[in-house]
Amino acid sequence: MDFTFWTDPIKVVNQWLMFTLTGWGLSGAVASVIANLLGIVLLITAAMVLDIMLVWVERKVVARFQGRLGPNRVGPFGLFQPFPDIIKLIIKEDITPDGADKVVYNMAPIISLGSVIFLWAVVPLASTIYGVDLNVALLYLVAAGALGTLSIIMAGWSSNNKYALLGAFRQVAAMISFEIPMVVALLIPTIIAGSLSLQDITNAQVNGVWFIWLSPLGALLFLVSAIAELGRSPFDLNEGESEIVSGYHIEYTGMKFGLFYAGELLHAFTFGGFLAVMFFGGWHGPLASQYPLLGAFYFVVKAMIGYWLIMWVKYTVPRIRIDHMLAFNWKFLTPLGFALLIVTAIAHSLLKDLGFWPYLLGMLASNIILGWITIEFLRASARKQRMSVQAPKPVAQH
Amino acid sequence: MDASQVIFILSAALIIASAVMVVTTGNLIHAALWLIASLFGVAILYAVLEAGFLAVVQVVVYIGAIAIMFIFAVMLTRKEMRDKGPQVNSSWPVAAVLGLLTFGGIWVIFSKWDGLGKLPAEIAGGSNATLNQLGVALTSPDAFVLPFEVASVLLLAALIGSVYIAMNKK
Amino acid sequence: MIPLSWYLYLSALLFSIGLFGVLVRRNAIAILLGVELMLNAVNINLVAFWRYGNTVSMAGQVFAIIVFAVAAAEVAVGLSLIYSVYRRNNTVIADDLDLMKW
Amino acid sequence: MATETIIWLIPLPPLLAFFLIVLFTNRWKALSHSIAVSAAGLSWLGSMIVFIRALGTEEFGKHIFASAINWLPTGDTFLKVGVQIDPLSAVTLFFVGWTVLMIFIYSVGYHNFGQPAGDHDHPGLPPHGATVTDEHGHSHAVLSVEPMYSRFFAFIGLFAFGMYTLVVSDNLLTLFVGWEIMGLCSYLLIGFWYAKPSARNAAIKAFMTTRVGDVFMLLGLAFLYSATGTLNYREIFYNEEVLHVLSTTATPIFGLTAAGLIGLLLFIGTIGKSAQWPLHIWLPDAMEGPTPVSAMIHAATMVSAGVYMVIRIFPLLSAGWVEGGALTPTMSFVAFIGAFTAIFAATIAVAQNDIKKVLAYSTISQLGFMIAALGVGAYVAAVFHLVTHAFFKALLFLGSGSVIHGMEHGVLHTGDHHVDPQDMWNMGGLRKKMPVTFWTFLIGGFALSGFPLITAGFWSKDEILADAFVNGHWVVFTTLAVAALMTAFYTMRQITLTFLGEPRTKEAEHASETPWTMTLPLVILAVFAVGYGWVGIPEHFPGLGGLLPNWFHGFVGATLLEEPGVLPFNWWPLVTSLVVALGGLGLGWLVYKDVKAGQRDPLENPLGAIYPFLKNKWYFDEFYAYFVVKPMNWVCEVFTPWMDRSVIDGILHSVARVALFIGGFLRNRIDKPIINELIGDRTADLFWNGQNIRFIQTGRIQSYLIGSVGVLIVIAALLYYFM
Repeated sequence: MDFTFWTDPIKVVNQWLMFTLTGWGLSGAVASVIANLLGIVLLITAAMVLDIMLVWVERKVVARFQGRLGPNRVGPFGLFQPFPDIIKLIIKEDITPDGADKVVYNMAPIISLGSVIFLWAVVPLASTIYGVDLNVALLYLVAAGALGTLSIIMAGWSSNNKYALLGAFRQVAAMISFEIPMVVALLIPTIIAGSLSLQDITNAQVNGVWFIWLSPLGALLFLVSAIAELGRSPFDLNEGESEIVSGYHIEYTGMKFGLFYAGELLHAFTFGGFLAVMFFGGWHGPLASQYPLLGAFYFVVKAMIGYWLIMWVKYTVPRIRIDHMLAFNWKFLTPLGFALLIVTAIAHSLLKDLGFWPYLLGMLASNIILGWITIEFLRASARKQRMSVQAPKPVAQH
Repeated sequence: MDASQVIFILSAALIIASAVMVVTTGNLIHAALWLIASLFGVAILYAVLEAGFLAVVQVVVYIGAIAIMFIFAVMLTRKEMRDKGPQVNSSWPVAAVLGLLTFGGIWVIFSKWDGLGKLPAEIAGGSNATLNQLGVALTSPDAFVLPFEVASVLLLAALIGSVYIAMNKK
Repeated sequence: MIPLSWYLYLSALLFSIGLFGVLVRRNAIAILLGVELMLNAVNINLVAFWRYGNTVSMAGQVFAIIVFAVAAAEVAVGLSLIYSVYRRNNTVIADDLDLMKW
Repeated sequence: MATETIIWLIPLPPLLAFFLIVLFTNRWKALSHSIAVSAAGLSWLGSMIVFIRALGTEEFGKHIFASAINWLPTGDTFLKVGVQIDPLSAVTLFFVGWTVLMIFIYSVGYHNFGQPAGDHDHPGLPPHGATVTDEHGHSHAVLSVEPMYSRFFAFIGLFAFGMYTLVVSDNLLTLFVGWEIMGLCSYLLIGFWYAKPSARNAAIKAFMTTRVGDVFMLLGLAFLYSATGTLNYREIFYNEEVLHVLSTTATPIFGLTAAGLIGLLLFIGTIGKSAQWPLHIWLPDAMEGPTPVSAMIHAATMVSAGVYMVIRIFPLLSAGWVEGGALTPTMSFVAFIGAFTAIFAATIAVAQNDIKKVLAYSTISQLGFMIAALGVGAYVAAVFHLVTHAFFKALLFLGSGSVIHGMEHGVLHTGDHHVDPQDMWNMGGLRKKMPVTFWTFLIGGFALSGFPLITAGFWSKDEILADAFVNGHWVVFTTLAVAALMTAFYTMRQITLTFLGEPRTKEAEHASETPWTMTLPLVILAVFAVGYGWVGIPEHFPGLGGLLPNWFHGFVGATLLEEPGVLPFNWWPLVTSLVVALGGLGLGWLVYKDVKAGQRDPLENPLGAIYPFLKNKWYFDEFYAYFVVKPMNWVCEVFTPWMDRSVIDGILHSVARVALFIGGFLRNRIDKPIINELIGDRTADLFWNGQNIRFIQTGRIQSYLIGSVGVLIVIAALLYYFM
């Protein structure tokens, strides 16, 4: 038996498919189009299956955080719980509000999930398993995020509900704002690897060192802005239950709501994956280069850890106020991001020719120094705030 | 007819149809959404033209920023969510004639030009080389660094100016 | 292979449609939408000429990027102008903003 | 660092200092002046490094330091911007670096840093002094610190940036940029005490007057660019082909060649900037600014920039001229302007009472020397005099500032604010009160007069005279010799009145020496005022010639394509300079040695009617007021209404009459009998027409747009059809 199948199934299947299709008398171009289409279907299917399992993961993890057991009735460890959930969503009544803008209302959830699925086109699951190696992949990531923004505003507007509109406004304002530190954070691996392509970034880490060691601050920046971009707690103002009920998907029921929900979970997982690709070596791991399937496994594990980090934050930190959130972005994250970008660019261009260790230590040191300065700065401003709060208040003279 | 031609015709149809909807539809939010569809078609054309960077930037800038701003502006400048009354002014027949004349004029001028049937040549080095060249061109003093810097100053000025104009001066 | 003329005719058509929109729409925001269409028509032309001309010199793409920047600036300033007009006059209908009449 | 990199960096520190001070530190005086002085120090350091490296380069005239980058894309080519140090700019950089640094340091003391804030001081007025109470309870009036201290340093920082840019640039366009930055700074600095009306007027006058020159200069630049396609020094002035083409192309104006016309236009810029007759009027008024400004702008750097530029374009002026041959028309013009200015300003200086005004006119006169030298082709002599003059004139100005400062101290002591601390008749005997100032001023004054053998001024002035003599330019030679005589005379008059004799007022008795920040620059500049002359002693000079090699001639001469030849020695000019220098000095001392308080100028009687003529500056201000300003006002006030009422209204009226006639004709012959019969009431018709036509002005943007697009299409169609 040929062992290659187990190390690199995609390649083998692709070769077999091409061979078969051309054997049927199709031209090479048509055959490759069909093979690519099949690949896309396969990728989306895999992502959606993963998505289903994420429902279980999410429910289980949140339960453990809250000291509960979580789903445990259907299947071992409640593993089959998502399926009843899905069935429930599908058979629920599908309500479209009276004043809703029908077409837009129905398109919004599709675009929402679509914008997440688009992201999977560039995710490098392994050295040979990926949708496409785009040379502007990081920019593509931002572009797909823009589609997500669009879906939210479409949903919020078309629902003809003031809570939905308010929630959409909040979410869009947050997403547009946090896009800036996120793009800056994305530029840091770009500078270090010298490429916008995710495959190149991964390869740079395979041949060198994981970028988390070169730019821990960049990773942190990316994590924070990704959480805000996802609209997850502590930045989940779009669905602040106490004030605007449920945000932009307040009017959605049944599977339309399900699409939003699935999109959100998959989005979080995908950002965990991007965190892994850009700072934790992607599919890099022992033997991963020889056995791409193993690389895919490493990738999923790393992405899971990233996803778990995001969940950890979500279920630990309370929601913050919208003005605080925007101030946090504009007055802290964005300046920090630009400072980090400048420092990284300078340090990289100064140190890159000095060899491995000076480069690694220099980059790390520059990050630590910047982080230290930031903390000192924060401490000073916090002290100032405390002083002004504690200062004796002027007493009214009669 | 090869694959690229099919893609071109499909996206051109999308662009034109959406553009017509942009200028005719009564609902402004729809107009903005149609604009997005039209610009998305333009992005596809960029990809066909092997300007991948521009395609992605088109999506980021137009759909991610400009269109969203349009939708915001529409929502901010409205007491009710829908417009009433005619969406076009009374001189639309004149304007239509002018639009047709413009198109016709450009058509006539183009049709006299002999470079029309030109076919694209292979790009040396592929899209990666193009991207590198673009980066170098934008930042090299021998090329376009000055326009690039001027554009950044323009954006800064626009940022400050628009904040100032839109600010609610009590 | 697509001949250059396709792009040129497409951009001419798009430009004319945008022009029509600018000339006839009553809502000031819709006028700006038309302007965006015209700018994109120009951009198609620029990129097409880049692709069919000298691909080593990046002038076409660079110009397109400058147009992006100009479009972004134009929308930002234009919309804030419209918004401030709206606050003052309570309307965004271009025909109602005719203080310069007679 | 590579020399080219250093050259690029030289102008930057002062600019940075300007922005730092303006944006961040203008509230902290000490910080501001530290930034400014260290910026000047950095530029000085860079200049010195570049200068020393230039000295160490073999055949520097051929292997200059130059570097350029692309700046503006102009179609397929680029407008380049670059820096270049050739021998000429190297020596300029040397003196600019020194004088600028000295003036920066001096300003710290001049603006009374460390003194308390004044009692009634306002921003925009000179400090009036403060009252302090010592431990015994006595209150003293002391000098107070300038209220806009930081602003001053910001301005002079920007000024220094302009000057360094001008010196290091390798083309006339960036030179012009630096030139205009300095023009702006000079405006700002002359009007520094903007609450004084006289300062405001002086600032405006300086700005407007130099503008006249600048417009012509810009025309010259445009002409040059269109003729050669470049503004780079090397490509024009070091390029035989270009020069030859320019010198043989005829222009329709005055029969000048292209080179001559361009040179003339550019030279008019210099007339404005370097305050040559007839655009000299702004410089004496510019003394309204603080004294370091007078020193910097009006002696050491800015007015030197004008001369520097005309030295730069010397190959253009002299294109078609062979050494020793007849002068080109442009050169004759230059020589005439220079020589006339030299003597004209010297005569005025003789009758001035204000210590700074004397120096101002002396500056104009000395600049005239340089211009005249260039006019007769004495290239190296002009550069030499430019450098030495910058040193000793900066020294003199700073010295006069120190005197004024000391006198202000006396004024504060007596409390009599009607005594003008700048009037030399109020001084006298200051040598004992202010020894450092006295000795340095004496050195500077002797250098200005050309005191033989020791001082730098002697060597440079002598070289100019010798050049004019040997090449047979008699008129220029005689004029300059007389001017030099007067120079020595008024210098000695100034020294005698200020420092010698007995104090003529109580204020002068109580004057005191100024702080070290002011005297240190004086001492350093005094060293140069003496020593710099020794680098340019002619080889054939009896006795001294050859002891020190004439380094200057060889070094600077290499800037030109053909090095100017070495002059043969001639006794006549030497004797002349000896006679005029010593004679002038002696005469000045004799006339003024025992002037008493309240006495009138001893020259008043012998000169008779000429004295007020000189004292009032040949009535030039009045002349301009009468013949330029007044006609302008007259045009505006009288001519315009007249024009309006008689000519334009007349035309209108006649048109109206014709129209009336036609109208009457139409009405009576056509309208009434024919149209009215057919249509009916006229006014109602007109009203109806108006009602129906006014719709075209809708006030709606889109209607106008439709109109524009329609017209555009029509025009495009016509163009397409016909072309």
